[in-house]
Amino acid sequence: MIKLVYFAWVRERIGKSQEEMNLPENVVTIADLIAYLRTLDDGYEAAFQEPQVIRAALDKTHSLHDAIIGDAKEIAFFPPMTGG
Amino acid sequence: MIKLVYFAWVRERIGKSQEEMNLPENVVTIADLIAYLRTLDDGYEAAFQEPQVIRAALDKTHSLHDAIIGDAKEIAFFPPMTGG
Amino acid sequence: MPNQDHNNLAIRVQIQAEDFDLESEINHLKQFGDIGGVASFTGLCRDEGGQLSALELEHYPGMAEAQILEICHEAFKKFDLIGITAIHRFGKIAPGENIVLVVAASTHRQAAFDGANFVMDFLKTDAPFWKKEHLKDGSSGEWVDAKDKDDAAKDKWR
Amino acid sequence: MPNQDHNNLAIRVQIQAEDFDLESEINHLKQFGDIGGVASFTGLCRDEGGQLSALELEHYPGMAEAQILEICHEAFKKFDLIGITAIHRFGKIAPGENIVLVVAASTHRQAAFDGANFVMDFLKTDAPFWKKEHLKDGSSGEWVDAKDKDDAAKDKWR
Repeated sequence: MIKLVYFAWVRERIGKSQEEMNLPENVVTIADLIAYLRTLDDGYEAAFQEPQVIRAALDKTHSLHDAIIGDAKEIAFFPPMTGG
Repeated sequence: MIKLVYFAWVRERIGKSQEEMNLPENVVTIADLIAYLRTLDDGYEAAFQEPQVIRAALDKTHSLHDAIIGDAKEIAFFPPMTGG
Repeated sequence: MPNQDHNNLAIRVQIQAEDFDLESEINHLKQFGDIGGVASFTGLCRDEGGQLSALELEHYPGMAEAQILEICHEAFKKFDLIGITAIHRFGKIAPGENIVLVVAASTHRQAAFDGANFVMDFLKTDAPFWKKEHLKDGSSGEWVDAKDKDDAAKDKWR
Repeated sequence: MPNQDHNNLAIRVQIQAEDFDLESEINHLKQFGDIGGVASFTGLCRDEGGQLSALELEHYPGMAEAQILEICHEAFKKFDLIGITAIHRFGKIAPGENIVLVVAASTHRQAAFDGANFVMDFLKTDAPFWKKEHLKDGSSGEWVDAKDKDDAAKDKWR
């Protein structure tokens, strides 16, 4: 089980701020996970329709889409940041 | 008559903060005035012994030593500034 | 490296809903050394031509603190700093209110300026915060888009 | 060009013996526009290893105000600023006390940083102020020497 957390319009489009999930065996990288999530329903598809703009973090550390999920406990997806 | 004003160690070495003076006719530039003042007494000589480090202002505007005094009402002499 | 294991931190990072007080943050930094200069930056909520009723700031708890702390550590490595404080607010913030504060103290002025400027540049693009606009007509407006110039601003530190 | 002919000045220059209050200076600037960022620099009297009892700041009345005002106008021409305030104290100032304050407000953060940094760089070398050290042993120490690096600091604005 891995924890998925979503922020800003990613959260709004998916319709929840977090969930726990068992990942299929063929999901190895963050890109794999995004592709998998898009198959689940229209909300995920709307959130990830432009995967190149989505930022991801593994256990609260910025990570590229080709990063291997490995034994991370938490994966976050969010749009580019606009703080400050 | 022109007003001369002195600051910081220039003031201390000359021993006064300001004075009024009639300039000799051959004093045309600030450099001429410095050369003239050095002849007056040891205080002026001590203040202006390294004329290249002395800054000058004509009517409260920074001026180079070759500037012509003209009809300026006030000339200031001081060391390089150390505010801020 | 600044001391992070004691109560007296030379790096102070706060993520909070409440406003902050610049004067007391500067005073906090004075305990860490013989400070010659303090540079600060305060980011405020603009009113965008009077249409905006508030910005809503969402953040990623835990990661926001960790990211800003890391940026402050980078600033300490890069510049001759005595102390640095970064405070970022979350929740609803009205036009004219404070959003973010960075204060950097040093013996010398340029390091203080550079420290505050560096932390702001990286905080903008790397700290997990997102702004949503709430409009005066009662509608919930758009999520604020990230700006290319914010990414470009980091180039000056390379 | 900022308005200089009314009571509400977008440029405010003060030469004073009294201390200043950063918070109220920032609030002063908020009246001039839709401010997104405020950068400030506070210069303090260092204690120089505990030997210093005070710095005495001498200035050239009239010229000090005029010079700093001119520097602020230059900053307005160079950067996209909404308002700028510069306050320089004179007289005896003890270690830990404030000497100088520059605050620059803008729509955008880099202009605010640049405005404050620019004014400080030129104020250092062009504004007629001189510092004399008073030592804890009761003696009157040396006049502080001007630093080459202060002249060099201006080069970055060319």
